[in-house]
Amino acid sequence: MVEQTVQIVSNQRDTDLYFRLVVRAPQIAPLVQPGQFVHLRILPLKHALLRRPFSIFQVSGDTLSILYKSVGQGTEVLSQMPPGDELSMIGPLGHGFTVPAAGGETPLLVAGGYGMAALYLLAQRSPQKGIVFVGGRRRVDILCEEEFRALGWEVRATTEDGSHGEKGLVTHALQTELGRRAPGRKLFACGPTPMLKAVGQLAAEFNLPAELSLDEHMACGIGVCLTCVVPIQTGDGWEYQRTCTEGPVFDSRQVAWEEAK
Amino acid sequence: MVEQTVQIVSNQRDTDLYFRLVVRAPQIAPLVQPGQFVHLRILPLKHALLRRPFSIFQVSGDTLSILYKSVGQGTEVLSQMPPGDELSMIGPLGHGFTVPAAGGETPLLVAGGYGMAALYLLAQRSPQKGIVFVGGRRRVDILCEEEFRALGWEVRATTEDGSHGEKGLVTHALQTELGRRAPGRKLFACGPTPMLKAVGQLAAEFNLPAELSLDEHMACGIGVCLTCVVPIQTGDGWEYQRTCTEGPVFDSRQVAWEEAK
Amino acid sequence: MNLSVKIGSLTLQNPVTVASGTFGYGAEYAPLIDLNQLGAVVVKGIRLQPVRGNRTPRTFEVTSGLLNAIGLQGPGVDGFIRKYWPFLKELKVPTIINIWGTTVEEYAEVARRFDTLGGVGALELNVSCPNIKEGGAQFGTDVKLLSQVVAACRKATQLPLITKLSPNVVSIAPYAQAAEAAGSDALSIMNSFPAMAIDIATRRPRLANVTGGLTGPCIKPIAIKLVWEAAKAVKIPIIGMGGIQNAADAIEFLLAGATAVAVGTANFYEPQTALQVIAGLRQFMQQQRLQDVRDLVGQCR
Amino acid sequence: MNLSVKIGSLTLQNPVTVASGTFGYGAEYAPLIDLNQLGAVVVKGIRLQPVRGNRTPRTFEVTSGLLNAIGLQGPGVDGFIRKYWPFLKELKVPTIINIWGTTVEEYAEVARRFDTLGGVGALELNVSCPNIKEGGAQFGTDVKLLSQVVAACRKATQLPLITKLSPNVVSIAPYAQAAEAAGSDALSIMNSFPAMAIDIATRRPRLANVTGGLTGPCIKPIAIKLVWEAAKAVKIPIIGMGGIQNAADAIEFLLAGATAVAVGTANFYEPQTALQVIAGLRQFMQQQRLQDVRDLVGQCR
Ligand SMILES: Cc1cc2nc3c(=O)[nH]c(=O)nc-3n(C[C@H](O)[C@H](O)[C@H](O)COP(=O)(O)OP(=O)(O)OC[C@H]3O[C@@H](n4cnc5c(N)ncnc54)[C@H](O)[C@@H]3O)c2cc1C
Ligand SMILES: Cc1cc2nc3c(=O)[nH]c(=O)nc-3n(C[C@H](O)[C@H](O)[C@H](O)COP(=O)(O)OP(=O)(O)OC[C@H]3O[C@@H](n4cnc5c(N)ncnc54)[C@H](O)[C@@H]3O)c2cc1C
Ligand SMILES: Cc1cc2nc3c(=O)[nH]c(=O)nc-3n(C[C@H](O)[C@H](O)[C@H](O)COP(=O)(O)O)c2cc1C
Ligand SMILES: Cc1cc2nc3c(=O)[nH]c(=O)nc-3n(C[C@H](O)[C@H](O)[C@H](O)COP(=O)(O)O)c2cc1C
Ligand code: FES
Ligand code: FES
Repeated sequence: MVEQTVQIVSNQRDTDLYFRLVVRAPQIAPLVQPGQFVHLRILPLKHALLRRPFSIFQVSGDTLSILYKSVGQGTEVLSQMPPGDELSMIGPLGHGFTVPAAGGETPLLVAGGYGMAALYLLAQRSPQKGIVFVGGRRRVDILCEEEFRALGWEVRATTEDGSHGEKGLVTHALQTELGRRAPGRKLFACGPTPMLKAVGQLAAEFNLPAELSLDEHMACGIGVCLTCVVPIQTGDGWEYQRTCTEGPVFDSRQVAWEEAK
Repeated sequence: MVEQTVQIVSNQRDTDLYFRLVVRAPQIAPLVQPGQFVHLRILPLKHALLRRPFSIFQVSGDTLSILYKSVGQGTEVLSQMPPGDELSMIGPLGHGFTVPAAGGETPLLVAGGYGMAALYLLAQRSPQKGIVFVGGRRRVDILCEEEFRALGWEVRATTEDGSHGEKGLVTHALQTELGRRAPGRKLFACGPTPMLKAVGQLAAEFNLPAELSLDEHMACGIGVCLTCVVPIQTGDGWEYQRTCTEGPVFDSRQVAWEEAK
Repeated sequence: MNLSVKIGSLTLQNPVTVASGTFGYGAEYAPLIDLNQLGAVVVKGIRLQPVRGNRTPRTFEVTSGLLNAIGLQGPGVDGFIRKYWPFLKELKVPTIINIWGTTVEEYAEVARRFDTLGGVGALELNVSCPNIKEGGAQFGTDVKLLSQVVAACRKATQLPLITKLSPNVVSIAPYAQAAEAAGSDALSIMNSFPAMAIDIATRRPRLANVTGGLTGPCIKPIAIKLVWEAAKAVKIPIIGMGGIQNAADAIEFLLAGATAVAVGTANFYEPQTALQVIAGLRQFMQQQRLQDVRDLVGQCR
Repeated sequence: MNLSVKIGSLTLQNPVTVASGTFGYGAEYAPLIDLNQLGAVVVKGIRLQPVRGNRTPRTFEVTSGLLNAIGLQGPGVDGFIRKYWPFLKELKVPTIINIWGTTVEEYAEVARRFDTLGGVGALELNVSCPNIKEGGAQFGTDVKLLSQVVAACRKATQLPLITKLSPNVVSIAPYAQAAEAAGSDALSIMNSFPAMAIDIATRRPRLANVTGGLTGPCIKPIAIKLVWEAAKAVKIPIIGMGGIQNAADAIEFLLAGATAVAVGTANFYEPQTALQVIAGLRQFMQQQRLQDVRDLVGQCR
């Protein structure tokens, strides 16, 4: 974990409201593990104080990139920042995915929208290739499909409006695949909470291991404020653990969703 | 008084920390009287809410300009705004200078620093020409000397460090001139409060009329908040009047400085 | 679509008013906005006699807010009636007059004067100005005094009475209930919050009055909570205020339990705010297919 | 140049500490800053037993501030001693432990436990957490209860006692004086301010706990005023906090009457803040040719 002022190398629109930001972050980039995130302070935001968390999408030498959607005041301001501008970055943060071992289980990745960003490094660093299930509402929500293919992964896209790939929910495509009951598989998922819950259920149903990357609001990002807690099963009951520290990736069997509301 | 979104036409450094901002303000520009001001909302300032007041420097067709010094958070952000960016402007505001009548008193203008900005329109619109006394700490604080000369006015510059014009305070040069006791003169001054007080004293000493443009902090700029009040002599005593509404220009005999502290 | 709401017997065409002391006597904003679009015009606090107000500096800009200690400068009842009433009484929307005094009797006397004037929309009792040595805040932080002031004014006038509560209390509920019990028709929540700033270069307070009242967006979460708590404690309507900058802020107050809102400090930097709030509120109601603005009041669950 | 100050019998190498609940148990920030540069490390509030804390959402970002209702999640005394004390006791700077309870007896018992632990710098009594149903704020808004809690802890420990006062009172002076009289060695001012925000889309409170505590730059002017008033009322030192982002903010607190300061919410967005404050304070003292930081304390006139 390092705090560093980073310079924007490029910051370009991907599709629709999605952008790719590349920064030079020589102290952070070499340390990154798949599924980890950075906590970004968008300096022009003056009356909105907090940093914003983003999964680390790609790493190359001393640069790293994120793939983000403009959804609010911070990401909107970020999307207008030109190359050369500076950001403050803390990273890499959190406990990421377990990289599949060669000859081990076949990884099935499941992503919704910008969830793809959290999975790229995992796909890239996994000696075992597998299938990526990617879903979104519309065509523009399907991100970096080709980049996963270029890694040698099979990609199955679904859109809710049928404008690209199969029509329907990504978890539906996953369910169909799991129905084949091929042995030795493991799920890795990142996306909106309802999708993660559905993946968790499928994992339980098909008795498969699954690692889920949760998306919780954060303040500090480094484990002190206790904003980002989720109920996690422990021996005899459950306790609140921190998405930013014990997570964002949790074993799906441990997440005690039902305690959260 | 009009509120208008205005576009920046140009925004360039003059000397040192002084900048000239030209905006297209078709609803405001035609209404301007010498000594009036605009109240500017610098939109990128998010956690600093208030507008900032600036004297209207020059008017040309549907544009107007201000001459400002970068002294704090608002003016610093303003100085970085490129042409095309927008500002919110309320103006023209306040009660300005009495434009000398043809054949009337000879105007002597006295300016400190950006005080020059408030006096340019007066010089331009006055049928009677006169002398401009302009002072500053250093050479860079002497603004738009040539522009006043181009209007046919005599300009006498003073700097405290002697780097330009006469060495000393502007009020010293004024005093020397007043010592000649030429008849039929009137003073018009804009600058820091200590300078205005000194001009007021000289006016009293030489029994001359003087109009002073005061620089008080403002919130609303249009007369409702009662931030900008100064003690003004009335028949039997004094009352607080508003720099933004009854001023910024007051008759020096009426300003009851001694009540202010 | 119905936007109108009632404050006691007074009907407002929409729930968006302005906050006392941030809108002068109405006339000042007339060149910039159409006053007849507002729910009501609320004027600066008036006592019996003219008031000179505090020394300067009187305001200071702080992070997302403003600190002020004007000291209730004003023309007194007679001066107000002479200078400002001729303009205000011609407006199509009601004028709410914010009044104060240094004694219970003075409050009542001012209320009586405005009762006999004719045409006043309502009186707002300012029992919570933090910037006045005598009078002001002490009436707002002592439940008994508060009851006395409200009761005395209640006797002195038939006009709708709005009590403007102080935020500077441990719990607002007893004050809200005391005002209701003493005959107040509505509450205004909140006045500015006692605060202070220091110039580290000169080591002097930023305000001549040393302390002042904090207003603007920085206090909104405090105001929302006070409105929420007061709304649970009383049946009379509440005018919510504190940092409103746009329709979303105003709707937040309505959901918390306010029947109407007031735009304050925002007038200083964006005179169009109140009109923008009205337009935004209409748009929100359209989007949410709401027929009546009252269906938003207190709907946060 | 002397930067050191005393809080009771405890000497801090400089007046810059961190605020409880914004710095975890110190260890979390160790990768980012050198803890041994601080005046003291202050840990999150601890009661006797482990505490699960409130449901989520627990924080919400507001204009120039943060709303929180964490609910004092924590490991309890034993958990703290087991998990965090081994790291903290090795620091060169003192650890101040923020404690709370739901009864006077629990406060005293927690104080006793830390007294016997050995090596603790001081205890900070949190009598002002707005986010706990039982315990917390009621001790801070009732002068008698406050006196009892402080007196009971005073009996239970020799450690320097710091009482963290609630800002949610009409006047802070009587509370400050009560804490002083009951044996507190110092005061911390202020805790977060009760506040609330509502999501207008869902009509639900932004926090699961409904209300929460407001912190950050938006509350600084309120905190400065409370420190100023408390400093006039007592002789014991005050640790000032509320929205400190830089050295200028910290100096403002010192001038208002604080002997030391704490950086809170700013840690979340800028972990270097406390170190920047120390550096900036040094620079300011150089520029102003000040030999001793104590010459700033209470110097606003
Ligand atoms: C571990 C993690 C990884 C993430 N990775 C990505 C990514 O790769 N790409 C991407 O586009 N987004 C990602 N997000 C979501 C991203 O953090 C939010 O979209 C972003 O914070 C929104 O900020 P804003 O200022 O634009 O929105 P606003 O709504 O203005 O933000 C207000 C507050 O809410 C928080 N917030 C709003 N939405 C979210 C959200 N979905 N999750 C967490 N906090 C939120 C903000 O951080 C801020 O504190 C991730 C979130 C987490 C927790
Ligand atoms: C009638 C009038 C005419 C003016 N004309 C000019 C001009 O032509 N050119 C020019 O450069 N400046 C002029 N000023 C001063 C100008 O308003 C301030 O320099 C400016 O407000 C500073 O803003 P800031 O955000 O950079 O400073 P900050 O110090 O960050 O501002 C903080 C607050 O203090 C106020 N403030 C700070 N300095 C002054 C000041 N000197 N006068 C009034 N308010 C101040 C700001 O408006 C703001 O509310 C004029 C002021 C008045 C009252
Ligand atoms: C400069 C100023 C003057 C004020 N004068 C009065 C007043 O005379 N009477 C009163 O009841 N409230 C007065 N207030 C308080 C406001 O009416 C309002 O309660 C407060 O500003 C909170 O709203 P805001 O945050 O939107 O400004 C004043 C506020 C400001 C900023
Ligand atoms: C997330 C959070 C948790 C907090 N937890 C505690 C706590 O456990 N005990 C306590 O006394 N104060 C707690 N506080 C209050 C802070 O210590 C401090 O008084 C307050 O945040 C004001 O300072 P700031 O504006 O710099 O944050 C907490 C504040 C925040 C933001
Ligand atoms: S975000 Fe602060 S503990 Fe996770
Ligand atoms: S600035 Fe508001 S009255 Fe002059």
